[in-house]
Amino acid sequence: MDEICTGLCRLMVDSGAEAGLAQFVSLLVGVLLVSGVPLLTVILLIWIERKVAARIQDRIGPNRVGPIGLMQTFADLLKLLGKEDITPTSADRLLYNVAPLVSFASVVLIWAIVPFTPFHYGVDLEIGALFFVAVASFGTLAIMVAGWASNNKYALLGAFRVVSLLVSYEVPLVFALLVPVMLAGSMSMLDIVNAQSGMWFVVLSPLAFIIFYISSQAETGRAPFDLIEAESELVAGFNIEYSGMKFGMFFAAEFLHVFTNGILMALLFFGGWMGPFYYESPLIAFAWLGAKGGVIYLTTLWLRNTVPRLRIDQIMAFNWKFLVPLSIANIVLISLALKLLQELNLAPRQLIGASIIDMLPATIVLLLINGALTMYLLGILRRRGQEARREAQAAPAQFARATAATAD
Amino acid sequence: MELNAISIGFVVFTIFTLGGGFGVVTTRNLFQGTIWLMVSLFGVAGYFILLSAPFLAAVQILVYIGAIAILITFAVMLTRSVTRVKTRYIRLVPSLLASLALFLILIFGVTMPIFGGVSPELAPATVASTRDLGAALVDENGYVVPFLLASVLLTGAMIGAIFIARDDSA
Amino acid sequence: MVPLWMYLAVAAALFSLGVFGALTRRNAVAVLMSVELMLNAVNINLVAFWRYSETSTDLLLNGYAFTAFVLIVAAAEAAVGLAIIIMVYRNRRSVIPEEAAALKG
Amino acid sequence: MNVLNEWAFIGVFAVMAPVFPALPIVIAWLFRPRKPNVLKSSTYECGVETIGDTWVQFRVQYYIYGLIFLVFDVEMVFLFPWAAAYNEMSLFGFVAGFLFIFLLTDALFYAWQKNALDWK
Repeated sequence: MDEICTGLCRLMVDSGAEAGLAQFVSLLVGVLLVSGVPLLTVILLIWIERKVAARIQDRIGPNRVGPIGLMQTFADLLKLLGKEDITPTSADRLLYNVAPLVSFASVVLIWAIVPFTPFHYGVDLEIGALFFVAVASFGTLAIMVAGWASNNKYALLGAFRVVSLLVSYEVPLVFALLVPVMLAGSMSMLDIVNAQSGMWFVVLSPLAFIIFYISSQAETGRAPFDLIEAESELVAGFNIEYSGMKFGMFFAAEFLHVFTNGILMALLFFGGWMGPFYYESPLIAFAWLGAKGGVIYLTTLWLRNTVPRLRIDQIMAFNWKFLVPLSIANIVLISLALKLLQELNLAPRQLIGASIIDMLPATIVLLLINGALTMYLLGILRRRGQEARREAQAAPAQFARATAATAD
Repeated sequence: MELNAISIGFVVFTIFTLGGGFGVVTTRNLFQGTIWLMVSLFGVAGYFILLSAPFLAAVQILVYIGAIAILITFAVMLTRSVTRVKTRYIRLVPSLLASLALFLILIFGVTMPIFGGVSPELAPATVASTRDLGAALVDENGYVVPFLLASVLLTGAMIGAIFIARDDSA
Repeated sequence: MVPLWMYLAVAAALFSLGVFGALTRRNAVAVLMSVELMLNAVNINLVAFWRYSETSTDLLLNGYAFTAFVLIVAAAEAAVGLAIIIMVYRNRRSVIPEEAAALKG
Repeated sequence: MNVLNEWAFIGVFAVMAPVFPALPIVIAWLFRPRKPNVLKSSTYECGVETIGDTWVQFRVQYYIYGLIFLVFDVEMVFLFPWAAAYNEMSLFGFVAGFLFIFLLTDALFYAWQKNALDWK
């Protein structure tokens, strides 16, 4: 439990409050403190996202409201408040209104298990790593519900495509997540971060990180996987019938989800708050986590704004025929190698508290394995690319027709 | 039953579970039925937490809300009734009587201590962790045979379902 | 603490609801959902008995592991069941179990 | 009790989480203009009148992807405890886990062979 929380709890009981009430109030305060972080950052995130996108596209971005456009989000919020909220007559009213709430809540709820510093966190669940995958599945269902409740063909079609995309990319995501859980021997987020005191997991298994990175980019529906907003094909996807603040909530949930994924990747693969002098002060630890998460977040924005959209058949083929087999091979190889090293006493059996020297042989072996797997994969991709190019040159007309046929 | 977090949780999850279940068997619209089913199963996940099995709760959410709900939705959309099913129920009265009788028998068995008695109110203080479950699953004295059989079952189910559902004509 | 019989009572009610739905609903998908309700009623019982039995302190994980296996069976059942429903629908344009009686003697 | 205390936090969080997005929506509901008309609240289809039901026929492929996902999702039920117990596991248990993954990979390869993974 949060430090402040137990303090407040005791204070209230001492001053004569009922124990149950004091407990509840302190829980509520803890929740507000923890959820305050994502809720405040999301306002900033919208500005950052627009500014970065603008810079990449050689524009200036919002610069009118407030200094360097910082107040733009508030202005947008005010504008959204005055927007008429249109509910189509044929919509299922209850589900239509609940869907944006669930969508946003499913992202905020992930922050309950994010440890900000070694001592400041909401809760440290024993099943932490599984918790955020489970919570994210509410978001998927919310999209399905939104698409269906709108009672619009395009919304339903968009929801179907998005949901099948989301569930497909959840498979490699969870397989990649197994690697940190396996290395740390625990699903608790605190244990996973502490187990990286010797070596960050991104060094032990860069492939798992890359798989996780790609799949979480898909989970948030960002380019090259932006079927959620395939404007040219599906009008606007599952949220076509939404307007005003409800639409804004879907939007904010997406922005927040991207940043949340950055923080999760920092925790799972980049040692969370670990960094020089993190033990000196919780503020420094918090700053390290924020900096790592922020850098990963910026790279996802960079990716989003530079790559084109893929077709749905390409997205699905890439997932099922490349990413899933790769993630399975990765976990099999890593678990095999680490077990062998542990049997030979070359790797510690408990990574929490292991020093960098303990980890050195394991690091070298695992890195070599990852490198070999990567080279092998690059070889396959190169060969496939050559084949595709040769085919295209041999029969351009036929190729064009085949491509058009597979395009949805 | 005094008022504390557990009893409040129990009441809330009971409303979810039974209300959702009631929704499943009464609603005419299958998509809404799916949502009701998920409400009900969410309540069951809540029970698992109250019973100190958070891992099962997470898995319940992951498997049911994350996967089976999606699958049922897809199936509902794929099997749109051409001729609208007019009657929602068949054999309504006998089924109602049968399930009521079943319920009464079960309640009688649960509350009356004739089948060995259901007195335990004590609950063990320590509960096994997920790690213990993982160790027991692959232990030769534990559940290694059902563990591998589960894998075979899943493989069979996947192959069978793909074989059935695949549309060769397209 | 909530006594054991309350959990069992809820499970009994959920099971009876599932039985009612499985017997009366005409749509095969609805029947399948009712069966899922019944399976979950069983799961509540398994976990409740596990939690309230005194053997759960030493690593006897029967209730815990059984529940996990029931979940797997439920998932396999849903996958194959829905596939069959889809196939029957494709061939006969019907989702009513009584109308798919080709194998009836 | 400690475990339940943690979950009480999650419970309060879960109750509060939908409140955060609900607040601005409710505030907007207080201030927004209300001028509905038939055209505005009809189904949006780029100005074309909607024909027929929303329940158009969908591809089976959606179901097949959902199916494969379900199987892998359930596999996680067992692989997460396996991974959590990895460090103190015997070689036997380790091999059992391998066999488990191998069997499911089989199913994936079957689907691949049957072209069930292609978007068609």
